[in-house]
Amino acid sequence: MTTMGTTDESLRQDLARRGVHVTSLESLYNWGRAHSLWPLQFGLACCAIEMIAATMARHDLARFGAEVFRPSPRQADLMIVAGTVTKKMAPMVVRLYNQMANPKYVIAMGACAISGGPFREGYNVLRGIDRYLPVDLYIPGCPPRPEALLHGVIRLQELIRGEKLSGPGRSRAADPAVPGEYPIPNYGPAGLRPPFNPDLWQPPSDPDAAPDDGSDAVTPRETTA
Amino acid sequence: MRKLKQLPGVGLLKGMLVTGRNFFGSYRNPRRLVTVSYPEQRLLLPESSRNFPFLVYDGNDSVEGLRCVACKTCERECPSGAIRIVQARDENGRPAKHPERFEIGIDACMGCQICAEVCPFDAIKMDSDYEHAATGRTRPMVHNKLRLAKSNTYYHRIKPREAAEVDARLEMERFRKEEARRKREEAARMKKEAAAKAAAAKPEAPENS
Amino acid sequence: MTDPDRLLSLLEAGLPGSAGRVRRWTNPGPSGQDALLVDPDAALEVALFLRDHPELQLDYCSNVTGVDWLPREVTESVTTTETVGGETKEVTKKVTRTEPGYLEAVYHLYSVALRHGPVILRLRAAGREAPAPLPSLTPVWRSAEFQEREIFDLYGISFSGHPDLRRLLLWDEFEGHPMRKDYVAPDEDGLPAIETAAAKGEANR
Amino acid sequence: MNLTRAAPWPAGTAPFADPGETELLELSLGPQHPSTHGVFRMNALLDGETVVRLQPVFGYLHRNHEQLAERMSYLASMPFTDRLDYFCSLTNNWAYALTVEKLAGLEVPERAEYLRVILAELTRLQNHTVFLGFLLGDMGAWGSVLMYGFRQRDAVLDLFEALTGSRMMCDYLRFGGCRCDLPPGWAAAARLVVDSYPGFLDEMEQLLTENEILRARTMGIGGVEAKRLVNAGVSGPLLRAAGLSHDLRKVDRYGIYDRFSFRIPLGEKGDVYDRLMIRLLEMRESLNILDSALRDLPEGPVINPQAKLRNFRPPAGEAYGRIESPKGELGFYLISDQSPQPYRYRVRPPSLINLTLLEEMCVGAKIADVMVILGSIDIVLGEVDR
Repeated sequence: MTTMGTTDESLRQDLARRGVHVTSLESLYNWGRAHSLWPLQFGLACCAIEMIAATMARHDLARFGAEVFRPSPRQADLMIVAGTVTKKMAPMVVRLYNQMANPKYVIAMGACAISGGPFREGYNVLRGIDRYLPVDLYIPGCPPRPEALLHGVIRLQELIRGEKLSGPGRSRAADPAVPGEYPIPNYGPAGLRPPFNPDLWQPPSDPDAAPDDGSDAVTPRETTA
Repeated sequence: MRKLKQLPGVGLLKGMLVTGRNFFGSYRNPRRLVTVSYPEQRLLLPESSRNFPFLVYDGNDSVEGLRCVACKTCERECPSGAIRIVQARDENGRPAKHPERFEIGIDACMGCQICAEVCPFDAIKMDSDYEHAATGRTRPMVHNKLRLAKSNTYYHRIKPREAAEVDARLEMERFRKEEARRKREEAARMKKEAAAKAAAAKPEAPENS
Repeated sequence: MTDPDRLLSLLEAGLPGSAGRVRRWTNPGPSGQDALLVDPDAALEVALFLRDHPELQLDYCSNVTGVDWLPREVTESVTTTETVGGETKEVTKKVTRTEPGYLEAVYHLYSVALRHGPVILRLRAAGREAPAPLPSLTPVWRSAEFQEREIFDLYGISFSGHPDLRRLLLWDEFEGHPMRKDYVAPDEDGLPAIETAAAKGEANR
Repeated sequence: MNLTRAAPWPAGTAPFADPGETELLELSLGPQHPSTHGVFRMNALLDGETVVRLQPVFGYLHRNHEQLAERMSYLASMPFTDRLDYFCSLTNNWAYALTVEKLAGLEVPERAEYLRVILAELTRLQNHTVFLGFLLGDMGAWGSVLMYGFRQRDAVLDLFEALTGSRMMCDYLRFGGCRCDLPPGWAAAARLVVDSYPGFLDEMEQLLTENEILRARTMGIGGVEAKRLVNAGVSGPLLRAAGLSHDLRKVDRYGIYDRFSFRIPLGEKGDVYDRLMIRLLEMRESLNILDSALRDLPEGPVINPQAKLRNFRPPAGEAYGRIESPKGELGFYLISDQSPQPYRYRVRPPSLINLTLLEEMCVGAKIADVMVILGSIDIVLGEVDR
């Protein structure tokens, strides 16, 4: 089994067609994890309602094995930060993350969780949960449709299936150098102290710079002439 | 309603009946069979459905054909401050009527469609595409000009009724403008002719005197 | 029934001496919602009177809110008589003076029993300095309890007689009153990260 | 042998200390708790399981809505009102539009008034529908009722999306009317939804009203007499459950509500059971209103042609407007100084003020009932903290 990582892909597919399924321990493990994501039952604002809608009959998150919403962080392995994280709430969110067992994943759902969204100019709104927590997936939208959350969960499952458990580039949970807990910010006289976790996030050096200088490489100019 | 005149437990049974009807009904009754298996099946979104804005371009070139003239109305009116426009300048340094940079941060956009509502040129419209989940925050969450530009054909495909209205309106405007230009030219020509006639009738022009 | 003039005459009849302490405030806009400007010392008395008067029965305090009025420059023309060289004439001058700012609490009252309203009370604090005191109307209308706490939190009006005056929305360590017009939230991104729990080597849980 | 009462412990062998010597227990519920409906927190002081004191703690979703609104144009605040009570964006829109129209003296065309009534009543329907689900979830029936509610709610949200473009954040009303006219076929689709609702309500009533467990959990819990509710500013279904006929649709007759005939359901005791029933009955009345509004919907423009979209500057002055939102009395207070931004923008949140008497409702009840009482108040944190 340990050599399966080096088995070439075409041979594996060929065998699968003949009814012989060969897999590595790693991908079997990841396959199991990806299809039994237990999210933390934890909603902050508007996006939480769309998150609930995604678990309901029409969209049925259970089809992806992610319907077991656990009220206790100890039993959860996916935190969907759904809604505005205020400065008053942020320490609790970090504490909940710390209490979750490894391996754990964070989805920032909605504009507010990603960047503070439309409320980011305010005195009590955290400009993105990625200042304190390592976010695995961002789902923009205000709020994202339930399908967008499903799309995000599918993306996350792909990410988990592609994770390595050993060697360089291994997943965060398997890397002993990566902490499983992050410091909890404190209430200060005008906001949180520290305002961000410098290990996870740094303020952009030039906020006015074009965020996307190599943009042409991403989307080519369309000409059909 | 507050006093029950029945055996205890009957109310519970009635409730169970409802649950049972829902349970078994969800196998055959189309009213209770509502699940849409998302990646394979998709809900048919109504035409007005909106998520994030995009820029419309006419013709074949996604840069030259942009309807946007960089008037910055949407940038000023955007409630979440998600739009950033830098106006282009021509070779003489004068402001040109197209955007040099047009960026919409979809990490802050709340899809309220006010930009589309206030745009005087029908250049910015709302897309209904919602699959934007990404692992990064800076690059995938800021849509630049090239990513925002979508053809009028695309607009017609997602919103046929609205796009047809917009096209008719733009055509009308173009026609009116053309008409006005023609009239102006006509008037100028008439004036010129009248002046020429007057000059012919009065050969002793002032410069001679 | 809620015409301010009628209210004023009822007040004068029921509470002698209130004429000088309750004045009419005219709304310049088209909504026609005029208010009563109540002297803070008389506020509790007036509120009780309005609530219990059988003809008014303003038993429902719908909305309580604070307003921050910044100091503003007022330019007005003043006409004075001056004597210049034995000749008396009228001189009109433009005078600019600074009106001091103040904090205001606004109460919107309705009557559920008689179905009329709104009657609007405005209470003005003396200035904008930190403990801007005003009497609390929570003993009269319990609905003011959270709303006065919110005003205390966001505007810094301290309501005397409030049963539980604490910050409502922000945490206790917060300094300043962010709904004031001159509040500027410090830009935190430029700050160096100091006093992190990580720096002290403890991850509290 | 009497099974319901255990025989007393023999003297000197009681395993627990004397009940008189129990210690009071402080318990913090929330801000992360499955039944606090968001990030709400309560600090409870318990004597055994009985609540002695209970203090709500707010602010975990304080998003500076009012401050942001004072820094942006009147129009730009409209999408932010969607996010106050995120179940009822259209009634929030209406309350705000109504106040600005008072402030600026704008008239609304008749068709727009009808559309507003239709949308507000649909909003009330879907709000009360999910309310049932969440309240039952608080009682432990997590799942089925909520799922039935969301299934029915999706039908209404599809209507909202077809008209306004978004399921939850509609941003549809404009000062002086509505943003756009109905798309083709919308009225027929709405008629279908309205016609399917009584069947759903029948089912819900069969499921809930006679259920013995539900009755045991809800009857006689959380009741406060109407007079004190009025003094505490409580409004909406809570007030009507206590037997007081106070509905702004009848009291203020804003919009065109005087054209519709509907009844106001009233409760007897104001306990959780009454609050639940009031919502069920209110949905029936909303259906009546919808029925006649869809029938009488006139033709015409949907927005006042004098209304300006950009550079909107109302004359100096102030206005307070309120409507009967599904949660209670939703008010807006605006002061204009003729600039494009409001000088003061205030939301009178029914969810926050309805919580004023939460402690009185809960003291003496068991800790498990606190969640039920809180659920029956029907709060949304976006509106409580703003």
